[in-house]
Amino acid sequence: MKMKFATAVAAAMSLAAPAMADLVIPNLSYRTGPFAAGGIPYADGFNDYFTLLNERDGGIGGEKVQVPECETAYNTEKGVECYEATKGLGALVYNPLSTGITYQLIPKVSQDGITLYTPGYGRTSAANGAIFEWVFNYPANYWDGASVAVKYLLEQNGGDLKGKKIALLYHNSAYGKEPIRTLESLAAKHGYELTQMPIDTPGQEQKSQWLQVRREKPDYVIFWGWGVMNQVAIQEAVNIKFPMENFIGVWWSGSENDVLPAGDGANGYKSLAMHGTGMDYPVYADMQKYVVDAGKASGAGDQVGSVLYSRGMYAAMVISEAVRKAQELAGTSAVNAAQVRDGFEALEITEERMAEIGLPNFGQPFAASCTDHGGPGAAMIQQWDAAAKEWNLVTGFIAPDDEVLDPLVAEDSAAFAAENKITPRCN
Amino acid sequence: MPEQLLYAMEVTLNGLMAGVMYSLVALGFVLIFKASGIFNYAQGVLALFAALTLVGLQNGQIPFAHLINAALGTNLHSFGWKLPVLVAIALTALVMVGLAILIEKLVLKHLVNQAPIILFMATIGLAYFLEGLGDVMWGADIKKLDVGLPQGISETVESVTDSIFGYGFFIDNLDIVATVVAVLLVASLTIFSQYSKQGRALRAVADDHQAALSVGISLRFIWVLVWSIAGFVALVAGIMWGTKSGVQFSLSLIALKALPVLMLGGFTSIPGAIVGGLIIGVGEKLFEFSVGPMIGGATENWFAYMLALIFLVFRPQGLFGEKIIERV
Amino acid sequence: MNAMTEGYVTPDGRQIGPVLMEMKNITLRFGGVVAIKDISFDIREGEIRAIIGPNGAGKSSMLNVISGFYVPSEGEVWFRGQKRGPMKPYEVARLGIARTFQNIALFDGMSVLDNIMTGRLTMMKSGLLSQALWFGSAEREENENRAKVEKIIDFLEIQNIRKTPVGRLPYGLKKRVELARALAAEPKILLLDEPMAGMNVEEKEDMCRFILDVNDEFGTTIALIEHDMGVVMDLSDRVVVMDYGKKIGDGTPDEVRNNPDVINAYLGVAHE
Amino acid sequence: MFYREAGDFKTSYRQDSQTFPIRFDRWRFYAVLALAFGVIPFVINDYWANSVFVPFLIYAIAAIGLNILTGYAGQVSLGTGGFMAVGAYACYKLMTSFPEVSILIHVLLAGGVTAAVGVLFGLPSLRIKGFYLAVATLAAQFFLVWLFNKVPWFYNFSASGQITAPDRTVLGYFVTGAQTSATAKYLVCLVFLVLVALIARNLTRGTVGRKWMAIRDMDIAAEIIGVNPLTTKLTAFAVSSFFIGIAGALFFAVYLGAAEVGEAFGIQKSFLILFMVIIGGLGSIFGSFAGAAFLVLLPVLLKNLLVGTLGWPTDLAAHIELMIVGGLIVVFLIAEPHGLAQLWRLAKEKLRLWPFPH
Repeated sequence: MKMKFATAVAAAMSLAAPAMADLVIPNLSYRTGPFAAGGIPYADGFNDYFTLLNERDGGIGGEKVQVPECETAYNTEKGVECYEATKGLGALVYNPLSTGITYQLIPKVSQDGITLYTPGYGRTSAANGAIFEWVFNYPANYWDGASVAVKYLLEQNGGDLKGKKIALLYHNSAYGKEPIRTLESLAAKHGYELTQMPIDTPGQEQKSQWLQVRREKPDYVIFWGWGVMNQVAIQEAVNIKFPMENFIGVWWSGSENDVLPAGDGANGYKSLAMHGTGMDYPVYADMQKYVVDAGKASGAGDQVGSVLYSRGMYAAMVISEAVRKAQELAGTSAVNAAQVRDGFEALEITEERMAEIGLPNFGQPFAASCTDHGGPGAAMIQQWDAAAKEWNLVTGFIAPDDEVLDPLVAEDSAAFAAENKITPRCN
Repeated sequence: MPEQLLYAMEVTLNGLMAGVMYSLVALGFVLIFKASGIFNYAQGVLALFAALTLVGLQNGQIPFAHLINAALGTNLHSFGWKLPVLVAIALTALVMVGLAILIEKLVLKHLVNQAPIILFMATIGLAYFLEGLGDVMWGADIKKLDVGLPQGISETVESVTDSIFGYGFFIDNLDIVATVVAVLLVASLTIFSQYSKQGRALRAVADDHQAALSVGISLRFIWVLVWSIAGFVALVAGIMWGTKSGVQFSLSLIALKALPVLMLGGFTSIPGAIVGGLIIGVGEKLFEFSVGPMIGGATENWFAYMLALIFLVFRPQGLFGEKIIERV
Repeated sequence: MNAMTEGYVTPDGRQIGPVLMEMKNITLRFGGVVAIKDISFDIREGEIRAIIGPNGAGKSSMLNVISGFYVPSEGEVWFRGQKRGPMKPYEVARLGIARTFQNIALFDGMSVLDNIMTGRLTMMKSGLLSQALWFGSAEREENENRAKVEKIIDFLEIQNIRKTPVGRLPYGLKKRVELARALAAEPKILLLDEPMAGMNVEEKEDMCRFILDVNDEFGTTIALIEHDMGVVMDLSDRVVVMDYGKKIGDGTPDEVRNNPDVINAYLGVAHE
Repeated sequence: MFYREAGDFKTSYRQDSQTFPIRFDRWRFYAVLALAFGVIPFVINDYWANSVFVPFLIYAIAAIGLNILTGYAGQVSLGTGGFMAVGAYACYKLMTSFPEVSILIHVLLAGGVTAAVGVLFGLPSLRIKGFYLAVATLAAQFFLVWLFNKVPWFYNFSASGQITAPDRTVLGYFVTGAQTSATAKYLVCLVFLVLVALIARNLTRGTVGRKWMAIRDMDIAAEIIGVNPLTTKLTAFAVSSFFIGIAGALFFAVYLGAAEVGEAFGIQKSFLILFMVIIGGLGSIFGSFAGAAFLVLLPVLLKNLLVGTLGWPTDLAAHIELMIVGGLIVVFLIAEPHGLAQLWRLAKEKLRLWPFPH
């Protein structure tokens, strides 16, 4: 009896092993917990794109892609457990959609030799490939985002922000604190006045912060939120009648979920966008045919084309292109984790390629290199149209202020290198 | 009047309103603790569960759709109807009564006469269970709750204060509604407990368990009753908070805002819950307003607890408690 | 007052020592209620001193004053020739005053042995570190004190329940364990709060025997309160009688028995 | 058959007060130690270390710490997460300020710092009791988390406020950082756990333990027999926090490697450890082990069973997991309110009489 139980436990503890030839790309998702609302569409987009590749093309370069999903609930411990549980399956790349889990995994992936891909989140200074060999965060990171927002405001004000008041409303965590240094440096350069307003997680109660906004009347509010904080902030902004066009969220604060509850009041709210959104892409015809209609969609199917679904799909697209590149470099379709890393480093996404995939102008074209793991960092501004219930892009891609950012990245990554005794590569 | 003073007045007013919202949650705790001595940690999750059920019923969602789809390979989502608000609220209240009966039958009945910490622990287990159940029944995505409550700045208050002080105060319409609802709720609870047979039984049990039992009041009935009422209070709190922030996981965390209120007002006092809520609401908002900017902000979470802690150190019996005399 | 230092000899031939504790004009008030009104008496070394009175006479309050749990509103408590200032209850214990409780106050979650060992806590001085490592003074001290406690266990005939959690014991045994815990402290003065309350005749007899034996064997001074007059008269050397917070009699059992005020109080003659 | 006291005579008080007075228990204890030190280190891999063993060992330390305070001294605390954070940040500051000093000493010092903070937040326990105190300890929880999040000195002014453990070695083997082997992680945590458990056992069977339990069972009576409530409660807070601080330091430095205070040491952690203590059994060292094992293993097991074996969608599995854990807590409480330790004791009592039922 005891033996039987022990075997059963042992069997239960080890996930079913996949057929060895498959490409394994785990999806560390969160469909539960405080941030489920954002995690669900993202995970669905991620899964569906790989399902599409499998169904339509028979995988990548003839190799089927396996996407074992593991629930993290945005919790670092569960994230570590998921990493360890899926690593043994031959995982090629991780994308945990959590800055906390990313920090956790950076040392681990570097040791285990597995790529960590964190588009638009994670550790910003990982953009420095000379130090962070195994981490990639192109096309854009938080500091890029902060800089793009300020640059947009500069454009709006004829290139001069002197004497303007900008408030940063942020999630009081590692994630929310990311843009502070950038915004401070830019304040020094452009002469605007920066007010910081932290909001504790989960952020259901923001009255104090918005009363402060109402009193101090900043010209612009830049917003770094996630989860329920987003919609409460937008609702509160509507409540105090803050001009919505002067309220700009980061790309994690600009999904339909965030603005819909506030109804018409949210009209005009802006957010950063590092990729396109909506259903106007040819890829969705295939998606409908091979995935949704075939009953293979990851979620309920109602999220297709939404902002976060698109983001999940974008991440999957970049990963699949990197794998393709790796296959090309290695001359074999059954690539291993190290070869996939090389693929990431040699990856070049062009306009033509995106059009071929069925996602014309979906993201900005970029080319990675040994030192550059961060991409160009450009982003667009999108604006909410409450009547039509859709996001409209109001700018093209705006490039960040590298003159300010590069030294910050160099400084932070050098500190990491010193702490961990890493000698820069790429010489 | 100097600007800062006006601002402080505005913050105080908003603090009072926030306090009412905290009191709404605290009230559920007090009811159950008073009648059964149980510190019901699940009160926050009850509010989440009630709000989820309300939204689900209103939108004609099929409960357990995800589970059924996963098990049977079907593709069910919605009944395709929309229920009127009042019908949905009434049905949800019924569900909460059913839940109270189940909780009594499956959990509480078996834990009579256990130490308070064991009962507390059982409610934590219950909280886990209900959280999972709510998600399995209705899904974990974020849901918009709309029962037609007004939201946004009250123009009347703004224009009136503007004409008096030259500065228009911000008050949220939803907060005004919440205050009215809270007053109605407390009034009806008072009337219920004063004038109805069940209410008197409830008070009798709260005053003296043994004596109440000896005159033939059924403890089990009382527990079902009080959990039903607490479920209803949770529903009201869920509607208020859900309207404000949508219905999702974090709604259950409002329980944490109610705990300092309980410390201050006492676990057994309904007026304590109200006054405690107001003090906490005003205290934390004023502190964030005055001291917050100097020390980096986001102080509200801990300040509420510190305030309650310091208060208790100097007055261990709480706001309305009598002085404790220790006897041997 | 020559007896202050010399003491006296009891009818049965025991030598009673000088005054150990003296209560001088004690008054105790709770808010407006006067629980004890201007009471004075003394307790001598080696004697069994009883405080009796009907319910509500203020006996328990008096015991709490003696034990230091209540600080008198007026008056002084002298112990071993020194005036006792206001003290914390645990400081009083260190002076050598131990007590039992009317409603048993044992530690239900601990075994009989551990409960009795708590009586010796004031005598165990080993440091936290030594205890953490269970090395040196901690272990030595534990074993020495254990030996003393075992003597008391033998004396009170509770060897067989040593390791039983006290929560499981019957009432009479609990009272005995409580006595053991108080004795373990080797007190200068032992206070017993209604030691016979709620007992049947047999248990009462046992308890009487133990009280006399304790007094005899260890020479412990005992002060007890009790409302059952019969038992007390057989047991004690001198008796204080209280009624409505006032002292109405003080002396040997015989003297007290013949005191008209005491008779009135016990026969329920109306107060004017 | 083997499990009996009859014939197992004690000839000294020393023998009688030892940790495992019954011979069979002693053997089993040595067998478990032999397994833990002699076998597991050689077979453990990354998955087992990071998903099961290391979290179990660390949570067991924290649970023992909280059990001292709540189970033995009767002071319910919900500030465990905050105190673990103190341990973690103290360890981080020490590691980065004095890189030449051994990490083991840093962990112990981190425990010391936490003990001091614990005493500070224990002061109100003199005036506040029961659930009021439990709620009051939440003040510590929220305040400490806010402090470590807000004051950049604590996280060495890093951009995001994350702290990352630098590489450190013991006897030439890495015990922190990414290069640490599963075996090294496991052994470091195991050594600390064994030490903590022994110290806890020694304290609870002696004078201090009796004082704690006396305060727990009846504080007024304890005071009258000579227990100073101030020093006793504060000692409990200090010892408890010392252990919890060690757990926090290990949790950050050895297990996670990087941490963000609100996420790693939030209120959920406080509740989790309290659950462990109550499910395991209040006032029982063994219970702390059992509770930690139960709450670490159960979710991993359920997840692997539901997702890995049955192939359910992850979100459904996660929700059902919550229901099962919640349901089991309730079932356990109904079946045995005094926790796993009591179940174990009852089983042993049955076994002691076996095969003769009377």
